Amino acid sequence: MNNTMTNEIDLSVNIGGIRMKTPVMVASGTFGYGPEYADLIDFNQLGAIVVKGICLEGTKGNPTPRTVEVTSGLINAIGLQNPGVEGFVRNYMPFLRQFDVPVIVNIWGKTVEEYEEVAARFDQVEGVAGLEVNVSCPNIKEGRGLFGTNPDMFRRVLSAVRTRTRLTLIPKLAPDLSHIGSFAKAAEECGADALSLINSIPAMAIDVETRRPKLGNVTGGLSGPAIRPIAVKLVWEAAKAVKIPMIGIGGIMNANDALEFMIAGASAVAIGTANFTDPGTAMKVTAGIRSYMERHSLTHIKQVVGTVKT
Amino acid sequence: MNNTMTNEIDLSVNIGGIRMKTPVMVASGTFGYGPEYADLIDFNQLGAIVVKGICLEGTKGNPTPRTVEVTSGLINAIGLQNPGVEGFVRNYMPFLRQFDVPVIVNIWGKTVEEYEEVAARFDQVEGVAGLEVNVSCPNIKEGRGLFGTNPDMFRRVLSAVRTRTRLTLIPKLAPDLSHIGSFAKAAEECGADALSLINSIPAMAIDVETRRPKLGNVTGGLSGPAIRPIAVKLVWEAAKAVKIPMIGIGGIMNANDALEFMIAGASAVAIGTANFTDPGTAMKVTAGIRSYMERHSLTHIKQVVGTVKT
Amino acid sequence: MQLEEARIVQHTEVQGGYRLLVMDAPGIAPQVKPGQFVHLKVPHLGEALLRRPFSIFKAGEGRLSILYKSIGQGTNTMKYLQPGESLDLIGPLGNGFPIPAEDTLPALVAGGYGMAALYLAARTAPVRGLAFFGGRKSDDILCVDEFEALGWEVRIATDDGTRGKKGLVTAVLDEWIGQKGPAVVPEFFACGPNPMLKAVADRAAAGGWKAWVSVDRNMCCGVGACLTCVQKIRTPDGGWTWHRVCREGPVFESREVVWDE
Amino acid sequence: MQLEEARIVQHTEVQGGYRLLVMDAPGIAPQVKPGQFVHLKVPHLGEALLRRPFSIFKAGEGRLSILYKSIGQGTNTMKYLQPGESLDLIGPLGNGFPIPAEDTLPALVAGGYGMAALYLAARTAPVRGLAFFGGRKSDDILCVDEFEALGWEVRIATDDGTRGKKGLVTAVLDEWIGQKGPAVVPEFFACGPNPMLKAVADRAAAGGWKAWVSVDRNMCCGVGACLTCVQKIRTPDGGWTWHRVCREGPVFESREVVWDE
Ligand SMILES: Cc1cc2nc3c(=O)[nH]c(=O)nc-3n(C[C@H](O)[C@H](O)[C@H](O)COP(=O)(O)OP(=O)(O)OC[C@H]3O[C@@H](n4cnc5c(N)ncnc54)[C@H](O)[C@@H]3O)c2cc1C
Ligand SMILES: Cc1cc2nc3c(=O)[nH]c(=O)nc-3n(C[C@H](O)[C@H](O)[C@H](O)COP(=O)(O)OP(=O)(O)OC[C@H]3O[C@@H](n4cnc5c(N)ncnc54)[C@H](O)[C@@H]3O)c2cc1C
Ligand SMILES: Cc1cc2nc3c(=O)[nH]c(=O)nc-3n(C[C@H](O)[C@H](O)[C@H](O)COP(=O)(O)O)c2cc1C
Ligand SMILES: Cc1cc2nc3c(=O)[nH]c(=O)nc-3n(C[C@H](O)[C@H](O)[C@H](O)COP(=O)(O)O)c2cc1C
Ligand code: FES
Ligand code: FES
Repeated sequence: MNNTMTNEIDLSVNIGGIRMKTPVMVASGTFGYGPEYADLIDFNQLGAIVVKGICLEGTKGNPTPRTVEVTSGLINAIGLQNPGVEGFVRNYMPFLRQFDVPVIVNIWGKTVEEYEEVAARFDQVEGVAGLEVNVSCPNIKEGRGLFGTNPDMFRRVLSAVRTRTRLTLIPKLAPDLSHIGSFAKAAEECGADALSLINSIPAMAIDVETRRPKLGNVTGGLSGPAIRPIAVKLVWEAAKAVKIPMIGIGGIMNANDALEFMIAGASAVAIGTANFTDPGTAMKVTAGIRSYMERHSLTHIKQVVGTVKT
Repeated sequence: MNNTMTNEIDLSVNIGGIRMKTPVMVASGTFGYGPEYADLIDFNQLGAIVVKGICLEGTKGNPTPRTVEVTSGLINAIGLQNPGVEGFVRNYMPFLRQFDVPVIVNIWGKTVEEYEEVAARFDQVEGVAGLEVNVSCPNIKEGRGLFGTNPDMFRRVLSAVRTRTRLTLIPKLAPDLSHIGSFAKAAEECGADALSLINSIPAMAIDVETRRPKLGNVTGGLSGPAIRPIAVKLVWEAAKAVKIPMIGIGGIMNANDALEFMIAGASAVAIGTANFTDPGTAMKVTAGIRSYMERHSLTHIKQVVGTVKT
Repeated sequence: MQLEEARIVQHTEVQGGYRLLVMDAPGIAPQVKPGQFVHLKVPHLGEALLRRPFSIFKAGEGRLSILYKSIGQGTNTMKYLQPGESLDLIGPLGNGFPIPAEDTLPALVAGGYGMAALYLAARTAPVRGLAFFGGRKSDDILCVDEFEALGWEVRIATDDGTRGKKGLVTAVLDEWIGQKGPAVVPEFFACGPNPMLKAVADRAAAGGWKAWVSVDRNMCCGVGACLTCVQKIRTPDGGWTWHRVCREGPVFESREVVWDE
Repeated sequence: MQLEEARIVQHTEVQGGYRLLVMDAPGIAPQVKPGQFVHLKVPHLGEALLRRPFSIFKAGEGRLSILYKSIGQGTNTMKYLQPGESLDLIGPLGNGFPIPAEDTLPALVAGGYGMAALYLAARTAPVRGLAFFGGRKSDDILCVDEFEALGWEVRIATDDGTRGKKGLVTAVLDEWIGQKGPAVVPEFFACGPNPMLKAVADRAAAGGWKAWVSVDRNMCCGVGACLTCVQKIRTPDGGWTWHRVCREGPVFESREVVWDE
């Protein structure tokens, strides 16, 4: 497109081959499979929609209670309840294809083979732009302990998935890694097109009166503004290690928060928990980024990304 | 003592040989070396005082700004400014010896030898009850990257320190460990008498207007209520791995928060950031624990520790 | 379902910590069905992020009201809301109660604020029946006059006996079930604590009657996206599946519900 | 230094967003020296944890007052404080200003709320001198009458020229320095933004005079425990060491200060 006037603001980004109108996406697990928010907001104004984690055959997830509110955050232990690849494609893809917005499917499995199989199936599905590979869910044993924090398994699962799909591949990293740079680098080497970080952080809350955990699953993942400074740090670390674009996630409530991630090195951001507070957050963040750029006389969002002066 | 009446509430704990009147301590770096809070609270009502991290020769620490307030938390990058062993012993120990409260010295070094040397020096100092070995400071390269998160170095430094002191040895673990249980176990095997967890979590904040980090040191450590659910989870994990007592730290603002840690498995707790909000927090927490026990007809604090029903 | 900035027009204490909040909500109000709820963003809630769900008590002429009790951080903060302030709502949400079947006598069963969820059902029911109200003490028994004004016969029980019969609401319910002739086929509409709902479900199952129960579950998104509020619901094959209380509920036919939590 | 629950007795807007908060604080008030401050816990601050430091504007008869400007989350929340509410204070904190030396003419230099830190110094100074007030616009020039009533000659500059001379406070200061006879030996007492303090320090150094500057640094504990508020201070050996603004400061003799940040 060479008709962009120089004093127009261009928010479009290219995340590993997926072209988005705005760098502001919605995060997996906080936006369902789409229909839930369709009455409330205009999907065409989103950068991308990342749907809730899908595995091969689907699963019922964890017992209740599944979420608990904590100081400036939320702990969730949904347990990746999902209808499986077939159920998702049949029930939700026709709906999602109506919109002019990239759909990224968050995928997971209990074995390397299951990850591969899920990736292979989606490779054939019309309307899917990319796969976010969840190797970091704090709520299933296999998610984090096995694939997300063990460097060998991490490489194995990503390499395997890479061979089975031409879709944009976006590993989603675990947040409790003391050396996130090495995982980011490994992902890049395995052929990842972009990275998502962070997932919610392992956490726990106990009802002191009953002495029972507040979640059916005992532990869960902390999300929301409480984790933002931790997430910004990890994005900044990872940005130093790789060239592929990053999607910054973690406690973004407004445009300033999003800009913090982008200045630290994220090319896009995803809104998670804030959707529960205000389903219109993504649009407000896009508008806020636009006015920030106006105020700072910036014309392209690239002039923001990774510009932190350290 | 066998004159304790059965319906009296006994809050005393023994943390690796240190006897405390209450399980509520104050955390390193948030209570200076003592004199700072002497006008405001009665030290004799504290379980123990853990002083700011001390290294062999002292250091000037990081440039300013050194702390920044974030959502439900604080990021600090003090950089372990301290007067060194001699300076501390000369300037502060006479003052601290006046009180009937155990003094625990938080120690660190840049090499295994420095850790050893500091430990050996304190072994001779009257009035020091224990050493909290800081291998987890997010604000100096050596603290975390080298000793806190590398299993081999972690064992080396703890074994070395153990050979040089008979004082109660309390390693303070890094919080961004995906397998904290194995570090806790390693510490126990190296002869640790107790464990402290957690230290502040690596974090970062950026001023989006200037695009500069909000801290002179670029990154720092997040503390305060934002991190509490993460800390409770780590304490619960570590409790499953070891038999030695644990000191739970992270965002404790009131008695309920403290009880959450204790029910998860901590034998004592330490108040950090909350001292800045209210220097009387530790006493209020002790009082709150007492009334909780009354309400639940518990007579000894041991009846609380590790009783989470999972 | 829509997002709406509602304007508070009235905010008054009813009794014993229960408050009535009336809002101008011309978008949401006309869409409301009995038993639906709104998801309300409490302003100035500091470190608490989530919205709070409240049954729609009344709706009409562009206005909505809710009746709430202060029990925690959110509802305590709500006390300070002033007429003129705006409130961010999502609603109406949930499926709501069905219209009572022909040839049945509707029987409402409410515990505490449960009556708020039942008022619109009471107003729109083609036949007036009985309303059973339970609570801990007399302060928990609300708006009896209003139900009576609609033509309902109200029977009351309180745990401490300060109003009506002493005991659980099931005491007055059982009394009536024992007295009523066999020709009277009740259809229950219940809202209250889950143990009360189960007790009503048991009565209905024993008598072979229908009971519609509005389940109370902690919510997060309120619209079906997060899978927090799930309830086990029987499937035809003898198994179960999760339904979202905020989307497929909050009202379920009681025989569908697996009461194991 | 002590912890005290102070009771608000008056809270009024002075002008342009500056507010005066008067409290009953019988414990702290009698201990106050000019230039000290209190560390105030703002109630209902939600997800913000830290106290905020404010210079003690006036102290006497068991009362304390501060003069503050709303610039962020804490000071905006403070606007809603009502007489009768309690406020948790730690104070008095810091070293405060020394008494002007004999044979000098005290010259106060204030930027914005800086005059609040100087009022008690003005009241207790053995000799009345001049007070130079600077601000962005006329709204930032406060309490001129009160300084004049104490016998001080006030000279004013504003960035936009809406009150006094147009320009920085150093403009009126330099004017006076140029005019005053050589027999007049000024001693400066300054509080305001750090660049202003440095400008005053430069004048003092050039003339060979003393300047006492009250440094503004973000604070955390306020009592010396956390090492947040440190300032580089020269050591006799030509090096430097950190001093804590909250404990060894906020007032430093300007030649001691290393102005590199
Ligand atoms: C469909 C539905 C309709 C409701 N209608 C009404 C009504 O008409 N009037 C009324 O007074 N209350 C009603 N409630 C309950 C009301 O939502 C809670 O009282 C309120 O959320 C408590 O919030 P809090 O911050 O004061 O309590 P806290 O205990 O501080 O809240 C902590 C968290 O738990 C959740 N929570 C606490 N109690 C409940 C509960 N009983 N149900 C669901 N979530 C809870 C909160 O939403 C919040 O996320 C309804 C609940 C549901 C699910
Ligand atoms: C010794 C001393 C005396 C002061 N006296 C006065 C006074 O008399 N009147 C007055 O209006 N202000 C005074 N200030 C400044 C006052 O503390 C800040 O305006 C206030 O902290 C801003 O808080 P906020 O939450 O509104 O701002 P925010 O910007 O939201 O605060 C965020 C954080 O930054 C800190 N902060 C922001 N600005 C300043 C600042 N200028 N100085 C120190 N910390 C800051 C806050 O304490 C808080 O921790 C003084 C500061 C110091 C250090
Ligand atoms: C209720 C809930 C469900 C989630 N489900 C998933 C999921 O299925 N897959 C995934 O990769 N991340 C999932 N996440 C993590 C989010 O996508 C996001 O990484 C995390 O919440 C941090 O962002 P936030 O602080 O903005 O919420 C979930 C988060 C929440 C709160
Ligand atoms: C300003 C500040 C300085 C700290 N200095 C030290 C230190 O010197 N050594 C150490 O082991 N921990 C240090 N800590 C970490 C605390 O002891 C504690 O582990 C952490 O803050 C989490 O607890 P909290 O959330 O209650 O503050 C410091 C924390 C803060 C906020
Ligand atoms: S509350 Fe999110 S699905 Fe019901
Ligand atoms: S603010 Fe803590 S040392 Fe000064």
